[in-house]
Amino acid sequence: MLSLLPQFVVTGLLIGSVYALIAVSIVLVFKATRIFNFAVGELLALGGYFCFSFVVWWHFPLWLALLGALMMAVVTGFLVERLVLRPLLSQSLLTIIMATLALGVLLRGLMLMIWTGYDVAFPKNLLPGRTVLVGDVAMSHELLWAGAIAVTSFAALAFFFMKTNTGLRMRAVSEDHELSMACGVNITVVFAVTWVLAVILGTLAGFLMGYRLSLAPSYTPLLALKAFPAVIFGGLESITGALVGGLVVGLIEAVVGGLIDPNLGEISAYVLLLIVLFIRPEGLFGLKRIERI
Amino acid sequence: MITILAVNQVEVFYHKVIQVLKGVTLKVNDGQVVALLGANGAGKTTTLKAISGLLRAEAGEVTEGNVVFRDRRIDRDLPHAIARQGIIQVLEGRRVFQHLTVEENMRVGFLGLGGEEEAGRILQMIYDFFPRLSPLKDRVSGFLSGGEQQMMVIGRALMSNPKIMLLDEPSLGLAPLLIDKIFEIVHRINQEQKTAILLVEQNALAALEIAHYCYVMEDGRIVMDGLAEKLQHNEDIKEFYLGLNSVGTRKSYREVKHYKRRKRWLS
Amino acid sequence: MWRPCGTFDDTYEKDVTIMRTAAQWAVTIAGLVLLGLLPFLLGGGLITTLNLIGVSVVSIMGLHILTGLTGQISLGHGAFMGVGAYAMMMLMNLTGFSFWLAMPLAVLTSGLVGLFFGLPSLRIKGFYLAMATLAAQFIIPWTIINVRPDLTGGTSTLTVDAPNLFGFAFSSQQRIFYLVMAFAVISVILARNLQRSKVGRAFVAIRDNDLAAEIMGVEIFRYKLLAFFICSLYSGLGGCLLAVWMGAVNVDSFLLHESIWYLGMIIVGGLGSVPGAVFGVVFIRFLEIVSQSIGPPIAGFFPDAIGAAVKSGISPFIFGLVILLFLAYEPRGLAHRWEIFKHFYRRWPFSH
Amino acid sequence: MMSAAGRSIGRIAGYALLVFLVLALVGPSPSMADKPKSLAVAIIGDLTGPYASVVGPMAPGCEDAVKYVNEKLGGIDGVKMELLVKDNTGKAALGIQQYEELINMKPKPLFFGVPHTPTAEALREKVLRDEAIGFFPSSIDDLYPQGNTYGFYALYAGMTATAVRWVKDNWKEERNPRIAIITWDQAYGRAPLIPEFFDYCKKIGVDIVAQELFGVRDVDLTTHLTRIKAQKPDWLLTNCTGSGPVAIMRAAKELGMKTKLLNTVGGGWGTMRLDPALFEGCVSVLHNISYDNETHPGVKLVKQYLKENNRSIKEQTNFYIIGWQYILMIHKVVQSAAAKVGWDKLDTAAIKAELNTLTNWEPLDGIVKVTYTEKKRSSPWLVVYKIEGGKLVPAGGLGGEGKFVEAPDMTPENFR
Amino acid sequence: MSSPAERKMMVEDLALSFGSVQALSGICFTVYDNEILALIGPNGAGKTSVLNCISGFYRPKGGRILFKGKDISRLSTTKRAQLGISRTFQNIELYTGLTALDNLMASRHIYIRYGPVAGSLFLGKARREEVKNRAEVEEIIDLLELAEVRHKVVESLPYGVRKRVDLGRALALDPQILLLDEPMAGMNVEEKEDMARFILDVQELKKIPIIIVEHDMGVVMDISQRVVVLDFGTKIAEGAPEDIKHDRKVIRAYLGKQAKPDREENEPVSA
Repeated sequence: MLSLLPQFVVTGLLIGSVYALIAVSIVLVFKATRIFNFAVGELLALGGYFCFSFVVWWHFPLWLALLGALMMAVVTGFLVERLVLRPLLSQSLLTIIMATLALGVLLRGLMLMIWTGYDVAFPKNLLPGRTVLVGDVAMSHELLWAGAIAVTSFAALAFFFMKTNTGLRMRAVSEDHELSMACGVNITVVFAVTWVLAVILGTLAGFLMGYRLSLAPSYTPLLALKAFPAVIFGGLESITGALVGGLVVGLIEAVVGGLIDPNLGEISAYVLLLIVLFIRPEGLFGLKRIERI
Repeated sequence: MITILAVNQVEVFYHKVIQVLKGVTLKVNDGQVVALLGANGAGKTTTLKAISGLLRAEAGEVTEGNVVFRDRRIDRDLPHAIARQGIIQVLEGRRVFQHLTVEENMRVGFLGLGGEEEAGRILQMIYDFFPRLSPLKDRVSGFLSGGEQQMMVIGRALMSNPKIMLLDEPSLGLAPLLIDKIFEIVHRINQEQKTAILLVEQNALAALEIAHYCYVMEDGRIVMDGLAEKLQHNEDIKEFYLGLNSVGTRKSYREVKHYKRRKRWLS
Repeated sequence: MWRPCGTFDDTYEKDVTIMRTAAQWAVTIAGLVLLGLLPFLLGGGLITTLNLIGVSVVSIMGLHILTGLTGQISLGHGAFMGVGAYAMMMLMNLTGFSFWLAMPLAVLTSGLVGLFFGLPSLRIKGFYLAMATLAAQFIIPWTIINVRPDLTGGTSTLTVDAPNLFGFAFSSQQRIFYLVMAFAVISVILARNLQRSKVGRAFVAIRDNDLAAEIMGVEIFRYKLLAFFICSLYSGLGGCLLAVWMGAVNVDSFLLHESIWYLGMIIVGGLGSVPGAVFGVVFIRFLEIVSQSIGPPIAGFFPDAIGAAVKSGISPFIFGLVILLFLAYEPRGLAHRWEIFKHFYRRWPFSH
Repeated sequence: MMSAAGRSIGRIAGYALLVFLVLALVGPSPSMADKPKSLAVAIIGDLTGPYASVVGPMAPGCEDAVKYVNEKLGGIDGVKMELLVKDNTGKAALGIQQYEELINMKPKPLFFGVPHTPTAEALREKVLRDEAIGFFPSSIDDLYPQGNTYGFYALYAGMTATAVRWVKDNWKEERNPRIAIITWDQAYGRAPLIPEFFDYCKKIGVDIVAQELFGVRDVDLTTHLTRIKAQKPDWLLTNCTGSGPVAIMRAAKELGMKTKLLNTVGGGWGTMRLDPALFEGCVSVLHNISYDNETHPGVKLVKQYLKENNRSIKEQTNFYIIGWQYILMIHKVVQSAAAKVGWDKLDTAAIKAELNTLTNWEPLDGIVKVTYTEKKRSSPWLVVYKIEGGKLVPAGGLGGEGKFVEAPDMTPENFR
Repeated sequence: MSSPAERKMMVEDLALSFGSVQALSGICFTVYDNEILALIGPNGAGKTSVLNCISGFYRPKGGRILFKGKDISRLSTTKRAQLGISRTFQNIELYTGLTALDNLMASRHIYIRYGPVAGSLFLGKARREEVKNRAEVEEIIDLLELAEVRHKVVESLPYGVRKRVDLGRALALDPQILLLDEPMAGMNVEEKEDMARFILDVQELKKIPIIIVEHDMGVVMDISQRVVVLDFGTKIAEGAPEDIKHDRKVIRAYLGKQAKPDREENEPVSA
């Protein structure tokens, strides 16, 4: 089995890049608003379904369909922030967590109503290319595209954060709400932008996974469960951490699953998570805070 | 002299229960430095937050009175809207965005008025004010020394071309030489940029040296005010800081006890 | 505090008593009698639901102590129930132990497993701890399915024999009702007592201000672990009763979804209150059933073409929507509403 | 922000809604006469949960078949059939609640179709206790130790054995065919993995070279297939359905494998439609005639009902036909039992007697074929199909093009 | 002024740092039995840090703290609480979800002896222990006039009352030494007078030393016997209130460097 290691590493990293997209989506929201978004799975499935509808129902060309889905993501992100989270802004943390869970259930109902509980699949060869063989290592075009789109998204995100004013303000808000307000930053706008960005990342992940596999309200949202350990590995407050965490989860899942037992691969990320929590509770890239009274 | 900022009989409650300001009235004239002195917990910071709108973020609200800036009532505006009108508060305790670089910190303060060119111009001006910051501009600000952070924080406030700057204890926790430096710069900003400054300070004498006018607060009220030159030589100020209340005389806290007890028995 | 106007205490002994007046005793006893008669008054479907509510009440007392009182978020509650259920089933099937012997051992097992997964609370809290319990939520079912499928049945459903007390077999829902309700009432009383004891105060102290609690002499880590242990005892008992209620165990009943809704129950009920936790259970369990049964009629209003689609999604949609609205309008939970009601009742008919 | 008044109105409305919902729970129940007005038939199954795309179509199948029975056949001897559908969203606990609710109705439904494995397993002793009859599509060996449970089709091990036998029948090379098993890690998926099946493979000369399990909700099987690929199998064999076969074939394709899949009920229309090209050349062992057999009168009839009732293409699956089979089977046995003992004496025993003697029964011109005996309450009749050009066409071999063949007996030792 | 036997606590050469920031260095002072010692200094001088070191919340980098002659610097916070070191907090760190009574009872934690099982049953022993400790707590409730708010959840209490509950909670620990962190902050004169009276009453009744950190000089001057002044993490003065009032260093620390008394001295200023 050891001869298969290169294959597992490559597949793990490519799939991990999609997990990373989801993890970054969670971290973005957490950094800016301190809310852990448990609805991320449903939001990404919704994004996948939007893509699906544009492609299969209305026969848009792919680029237009993606654009359309991203527009829908913008609308969704905005609505979620405005209708669900802003009214609860001053409530306790658990109440808000509960709200994201309830939002998830509601979205699942909505998806069942619009797209029913049956699986749907994208037409194949929507994206060009085919499986590439490098020696014994096979890389499917779905996975290569997933990796490419994930990397592009991270680059775009990095550019957005480092080079644009809005990105800068988002970074400022994620550090200190009060100070940002004092500096004239409109934090409600920043919150809305954060949610929109998070949903956009989710939509991309939903499309990539949906295209690679298929979509159903019952299992697509569960992809988010892969991102939770990734987020904690990286530390809840680090985007770089989430990125690395996603790759690590993909990698460990594939390697442990491949070399030992695929079933063990499923939970290996969580076992590792427990170990990380024991050794370095703030995650690999997290911040240690000095508590004062 | 034109009054640009007027705080009129403002009362502030936190959580709708705790009253912090009990009718504060003060004004700042264009181009003036006004010092607001007082003991801890007197309500100085709350006064600044009532002006800048930051109160809301901590469940505080102005229940009575109003704040008027250039003939426009602003106490119902949101913090960012107030900042855009030219009122910038510099928070107490050298609050920096630790993970941003010095220049990024400054840019957060830039509100986008006048575009990139204007941003460059102001940045240059700030580096002129604080030559020490210029070589540090790409440094992550969490690693700066206290004095550098304070300079950066004041610089950040200048980025929005403020009409009035609300400075909250700029000397807090700084070494004396640096305190001198900071006050010199605050003075220069006022002189060269014609920015009005409302200065909250514990370091009373240093503040009075650069201030035109001064208010003294105690227990949510203004208890004394006057031209800075006059107050500077006022023995009361010293006494105030050492605990002998300038307003009337009062019993020792030790004696109060017996009086209170008796009162309770009688009632 | 239940007492009406005009009842005062003259000793501290009396002040720690819950039942103060004859009327309270009368109401309580009448309530218990009515509870005992319910199986004769209600249909089987409703009794089944009430039984599930009873099972959930037992289980939620654990989460009430861990999350409601001690403030440690647990996303692994369902898995700890699973430990109890599976341990009991295996003890009964392998060793032939009766329910009355297997159940306490299973509960203890669950407690110890909970204790183990509580260890990270030494160094972490908040979301990080929630994630550690999430790990438990994945690792425990995985262990059940994969480690010894020959004993646990893996993903298959294994049957559990009906418990038998002096020849009285709890074999139908009407009979299980008495078993479940007895445990539910006892659990509620024990949890309520624990809450007002030294231990309960230490728990709340940790929740509200762990730093101050530490400085005031509370051994934080010990008490966090104790909370995990007690929580898992209750959830283990809940799991055992769930197995009896279903007459079977299946790992499907102990997955993340269950854990999340247990958390939902105490949030909707109002954190930190025993009545709140009970109300939360009743609310969510009924909402589950109601959203299931009103879905199809609502879908009936739509034209056939989309009616079918609406039917498939209406239940979760209503479920999520009701919870969201509830959180928006009653963020402090049902317990808060209950307090207001009691306040009103105590002063009735005089409003102050 | 809402005004205080609006808020309190909203709150009152909320509570009113809740009270209404609770009241809606307690509905009236019908009473019973000698010859009942109607016969209640229940389904409790996962119609919107994780198994929805598989078993969901059973509900519309039943609905349409009930319509057919009531309108075209005049009910059962004049007694109309009434369908009670409960969606347990794939949660056994909810299924139990729904079962107890149904079984306590008066008159209680005698028949329970339960297309959800964990629920079915949890119910198998309850139906015996309550003297009801359970029809479980999950033909898992240990569902049948007691007497009140029936399967719609052969044991899964029998189905996979038929598939394996088909491979051997068409095998041209000297060496034994190499088969890799990859299947769901739950009771249904694991059902073929019993000693009887492995013994059978050994007996006929087929090598099982790999055995991988994956979760129902797991749609990414690259790792599993990489491991399988290393064993160079000639065929893949699975007993999963819904998204499972798709996930297997996607992963195989991603890894550049050309190996084809042997499937059982999951290889039907419902699964294939997700990605027909992916399944080209794959083999399915089904218990019903394919929808692609355009000339078959039974297929024509159900297709007509699908169309008339605006059913979506997603519902055109074998579970839609199972819905029909369920209803028609009840129609058949209740009618003959009532004729023998009379409606007033009609009970479970009488119905069971009819079911246990059902032999080579072929409803709708043989769209399925059913034989039950007292000891074997799963019907052994199967058809082998191959997927060609996106259609299920009869596969050669096993003595019959598109004809029913009998599955090898895979009944476990202890149940014989 | 006092014989060594009366020394209750000695802080020796205490040093503390956060990362590279030196928060405290070389702090030395002694607390004598039955005295009120005030710890004053401008904002950020390190007063609260000293209290945090004593109660064990911060681990000092250097120096020792002796309590009744025993080095406690390595002990856990819980152990220190059991030795009788009790404190209040600057920003009122109460258990917001408990009633005032339960907040005080929670402080009796180390004295109440029964376990979780007895607690769940709440019979016999647990009940006796509760009642016994309740009596102790009621004394404090009486002393601090908290009877009316006994059964109110502290979250809903006004600020001044919560400050009093905070003091009550510190007293319920039956302290051997009491640390008060800004007990008067944010109070009006009347409330301050009340609080001063409570502090004096406590000292009179319990006969224990009290360290008080306070900004209101009036209070400090009136109720404390001795004053220690900190500035920039070092001790700059120590003595009786009257002497402190006229100490140049103290005046300078409070008024800023340009204070007139300094000009005459021409002391060089270090950066």
